[in-house]
Amino acid sequence: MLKIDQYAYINDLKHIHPAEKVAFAFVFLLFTIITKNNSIGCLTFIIMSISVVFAAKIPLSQYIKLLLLPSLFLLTSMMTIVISVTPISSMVNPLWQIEIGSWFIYTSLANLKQALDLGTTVMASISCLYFLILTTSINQILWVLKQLKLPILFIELVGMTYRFIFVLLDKMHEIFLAQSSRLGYQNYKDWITSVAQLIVSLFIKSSQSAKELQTAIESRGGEEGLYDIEIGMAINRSRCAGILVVVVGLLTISILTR
Amino acid sequence: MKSPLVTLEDVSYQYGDGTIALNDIKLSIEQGKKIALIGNNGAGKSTLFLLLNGIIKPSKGFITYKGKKITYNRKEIKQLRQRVGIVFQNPDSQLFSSSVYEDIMFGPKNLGLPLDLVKQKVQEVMRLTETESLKDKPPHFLSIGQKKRVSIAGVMAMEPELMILDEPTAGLDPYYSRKIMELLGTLHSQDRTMILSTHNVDLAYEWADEVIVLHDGEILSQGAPYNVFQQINVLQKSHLEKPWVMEVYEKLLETTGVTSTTYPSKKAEFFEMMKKLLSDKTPSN
Amino acid sequence: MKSPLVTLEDVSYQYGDGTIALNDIKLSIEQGKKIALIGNNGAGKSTLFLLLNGIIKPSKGFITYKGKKITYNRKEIKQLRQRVGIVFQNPDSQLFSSSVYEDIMFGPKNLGLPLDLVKQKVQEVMRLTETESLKDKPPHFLSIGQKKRVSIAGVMAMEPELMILDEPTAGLDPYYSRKIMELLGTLHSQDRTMILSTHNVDLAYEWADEVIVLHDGEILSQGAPYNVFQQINVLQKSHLEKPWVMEVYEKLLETTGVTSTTYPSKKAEFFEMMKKLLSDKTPSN
Amino acid sequence: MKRNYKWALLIAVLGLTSYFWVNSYKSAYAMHIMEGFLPIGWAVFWWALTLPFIIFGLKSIQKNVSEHPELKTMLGVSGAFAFVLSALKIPSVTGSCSHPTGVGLGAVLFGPTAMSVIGTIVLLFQSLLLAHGGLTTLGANAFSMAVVGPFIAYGIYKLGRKMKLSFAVSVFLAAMLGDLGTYIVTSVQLSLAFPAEVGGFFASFIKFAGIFGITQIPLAISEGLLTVIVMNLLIKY
Repeated sequence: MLKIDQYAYINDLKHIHPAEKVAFAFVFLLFTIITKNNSIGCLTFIIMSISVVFAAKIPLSQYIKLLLLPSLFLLTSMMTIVISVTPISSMVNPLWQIEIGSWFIYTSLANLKQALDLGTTVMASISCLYFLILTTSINQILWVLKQLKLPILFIELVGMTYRFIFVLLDKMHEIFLAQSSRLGYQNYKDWITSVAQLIVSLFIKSSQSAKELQTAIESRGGEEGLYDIEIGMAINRSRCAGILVVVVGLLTISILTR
Repeated sequence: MKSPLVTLEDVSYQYGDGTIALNDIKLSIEQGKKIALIGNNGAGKSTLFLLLNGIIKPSKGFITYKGKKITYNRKEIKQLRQRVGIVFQNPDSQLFSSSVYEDIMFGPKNLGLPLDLVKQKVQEVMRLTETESLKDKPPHFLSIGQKKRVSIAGVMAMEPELMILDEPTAGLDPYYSRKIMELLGTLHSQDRTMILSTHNVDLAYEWADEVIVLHDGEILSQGAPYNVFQQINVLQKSHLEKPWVMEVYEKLLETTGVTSTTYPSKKAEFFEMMKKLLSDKTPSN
Repeated sequence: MKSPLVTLEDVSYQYGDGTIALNDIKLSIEQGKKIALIGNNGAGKSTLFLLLNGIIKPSKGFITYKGKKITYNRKEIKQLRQRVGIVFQNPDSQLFSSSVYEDIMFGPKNLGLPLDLVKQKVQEVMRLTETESLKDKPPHFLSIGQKKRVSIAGVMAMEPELMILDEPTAGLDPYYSRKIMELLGTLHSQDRTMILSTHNVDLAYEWADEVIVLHDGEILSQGAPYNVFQQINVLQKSHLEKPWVMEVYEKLLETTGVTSTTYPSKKAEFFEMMKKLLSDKTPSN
Repeated sequence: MKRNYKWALLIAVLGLTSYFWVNSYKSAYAMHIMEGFLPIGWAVFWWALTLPFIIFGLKSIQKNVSEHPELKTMLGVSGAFAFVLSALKIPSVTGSCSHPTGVGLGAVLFGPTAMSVIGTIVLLFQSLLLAHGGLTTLGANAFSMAVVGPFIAYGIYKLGRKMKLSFAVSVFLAAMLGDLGTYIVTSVQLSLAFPAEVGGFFASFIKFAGIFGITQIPLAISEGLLTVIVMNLLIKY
């Protein structure tokens, strides 16, 4: 139902220990964000993309679709940074400018560089995020959260939320079909009343689900340890060594290209 | 020969994730029939229903309604959804308004009819479905049998020519099941074709004029109930059992050594035939 | 006489809003039986199940388990919930973990057993319920039949002495229904009592040693299937039908003029009896 | 009252029309700051600002849970509900999509402290399952959407009721201003991270707020309206 969730369970790296995947993604991510170094950014993007497409075997078309997802936000923001407005009296050193009344609309070299750096950093960072979410199932992420010693209550809420996302998505789809087949959503006015009805109906069903879930949990004798997760796999030493090599490599590059 | 109400011409449907739900379906539905659609979970029943109602479009092939090919422009879609009504299986998702009255009104109101006419139609279907007393109740307070009746009323109020019911007796106890089937009996007419999906072969056998067996996105068999249920290979392939009336009747013929090609279509008829058969065999008694 | 596993002594249960769900119930459940609980929607089945499992306490009367009155202290409640397992009707609210394996493990882990033993038990029920291949999947990847099997596995893993199944075949097609009933056959034993609620009188008749009819919070009848289903007034009051095997058999006796007090308990047995009956009557053939 | 409602509907239809016209492709998510967008210093800063709210929220939930164990499942399911609402992609007539965010609804129903926890979980799943937003930027996003938005919405709702505004108006203002608050905080976060060469933070804020306002203001109005209809229906139950 949710594509990313499906890939997380069926990709070719699903049996790699989550700690390794998280470490791999975060090492690159942190280096990218902290150094804001373009060569590290490009290297990160290439390595992550290769890992996603060739190691995890996520279809290239899907990966490209995902990469385009934040483009609207990114382009809007980059444009906002690139284009500046200032009173004509100010001292700027523009690459390009037009005058409107007593205002300058201009682009400066510094702005342009800032925007391009930002673009590189963002693309590199989201490739790390995509590697993580496309190869690591929520089950494994819950395990990681547990190892990070986050409060049990938080983990339990995360786990229940995850499970019921799918139950409610199913229900939402059913309600949506029923409404459409009786000619809902045909024009603006219908649209907004139909959406409101759908939300309310879903809300009522959610509270029913919550009650049923509570009974089911109690009948199996417990409220604690709802999400104690067993990871049936061991950490691979050579891959950990590989991640260490990456750290050293990235450190070297960031010092050399400073 | 009557011209069919709906035809599917080599229709396939493939979901976004690549699953083929229906594969090259050829189907013709005649007006005024009572049709039982039988198929396992995942056979493609829901997909077929959504296609008939215009919620989804075929990936391949086309559908005609009263001889006209559907082209899926806005007006046609609206018309199709009015003419083909679906009562979904789960009444909890079918009922989404805050009161029974508003829920029944949802469809006709969306047709853009004058409010007076809408109210009149709602009144009428409430009478037919015996839901008047529930008028102001919120749907989630109703019993499951009542919910089913209200769902049927909501679709009836749009006066569809083809009415589709997805497992109308699922989750109902025998008493309410019978009530619903009686209701469907009164709602059926020469101008109103009905398709009902069910897992219950006994129900299909007794109720339907025609049975369609859907399996893995393909139509295995279509025809009169006693014909379809005689095809052992079809039953085996789709994991179905023979309706007990047929099975017992066949055993009875086998035991008594009588041959006959007519089948009883109802339980009562079967008992009649059994009586006659046995008294013929044992005239002394 | 064997001492009963559970008894309900004049138990009533009233909900917060004043609805009386159960009214002065006297019930005794013997060990090792296969019991079918039949009753309309709203007859009080769910309330009865929650009482047996200790989720709710009787408003009046008391319950005994193996002859001991339940006093609802923490330890007893925990013990009761281990000994009485409920498989709920809707598997979507029964399964809450992020993988099948963890879901099955939830119950036994709550018993406070050593982890090794828990794992061993989980392995065993996964083998029994054929859910090994689903181990790492999250519940939303499963089909409805698989979800049912996992729900059953999760309860089985706690090794309950009394296992309650709320409409285990609801929503399943005949193929999966049969699979689930076969599974229940393997899970039943002298040490494991089973109660199953159903609307399907034919299923109840074939499967159960004992049938309980619940209606409007009261027990109308309890006994061997062929006894219960002979009580016309009970069937009428609770809107039930006779299982067809019984009905046809009775008609057959009536038509042939034979009297007999033994009933066939399975379809195959019925056909045997029919054959014998008819060949006795028509020796010439 | 009847007249007011008609006016509100007219404004809403106009708002929706312009919103769909301007923005035919994903916009509600435009306010999720994506992974890698914020410099590490700011990412940490916003995390530090958000964490106390989450911890406080968890503590208050924990306290209530020990008294009412069923609250936990209720909140868990509510998280899923909020996520599903935010993922609600219903093709409208123009073929574009809208995503109600449900911040206002949640705040009015569950109160702002619980919402800061639920909201953060919803944002976590939006980045994990939908690739909207990010993990390092989760702190900043949670601050604007799970902390400021709900607190404003809740505050306005309470204030509106105290000032004897009608229920519908209070809910509308709460949901709309909650959304606007979120959008302004996000603009602040962006302009703090990327101040303009000339004019610094303030000039940058005008730019960001201006450009995102085109999509966010109509959206806030439509969300306000939707929340009113939803709350009105809910009261009927």
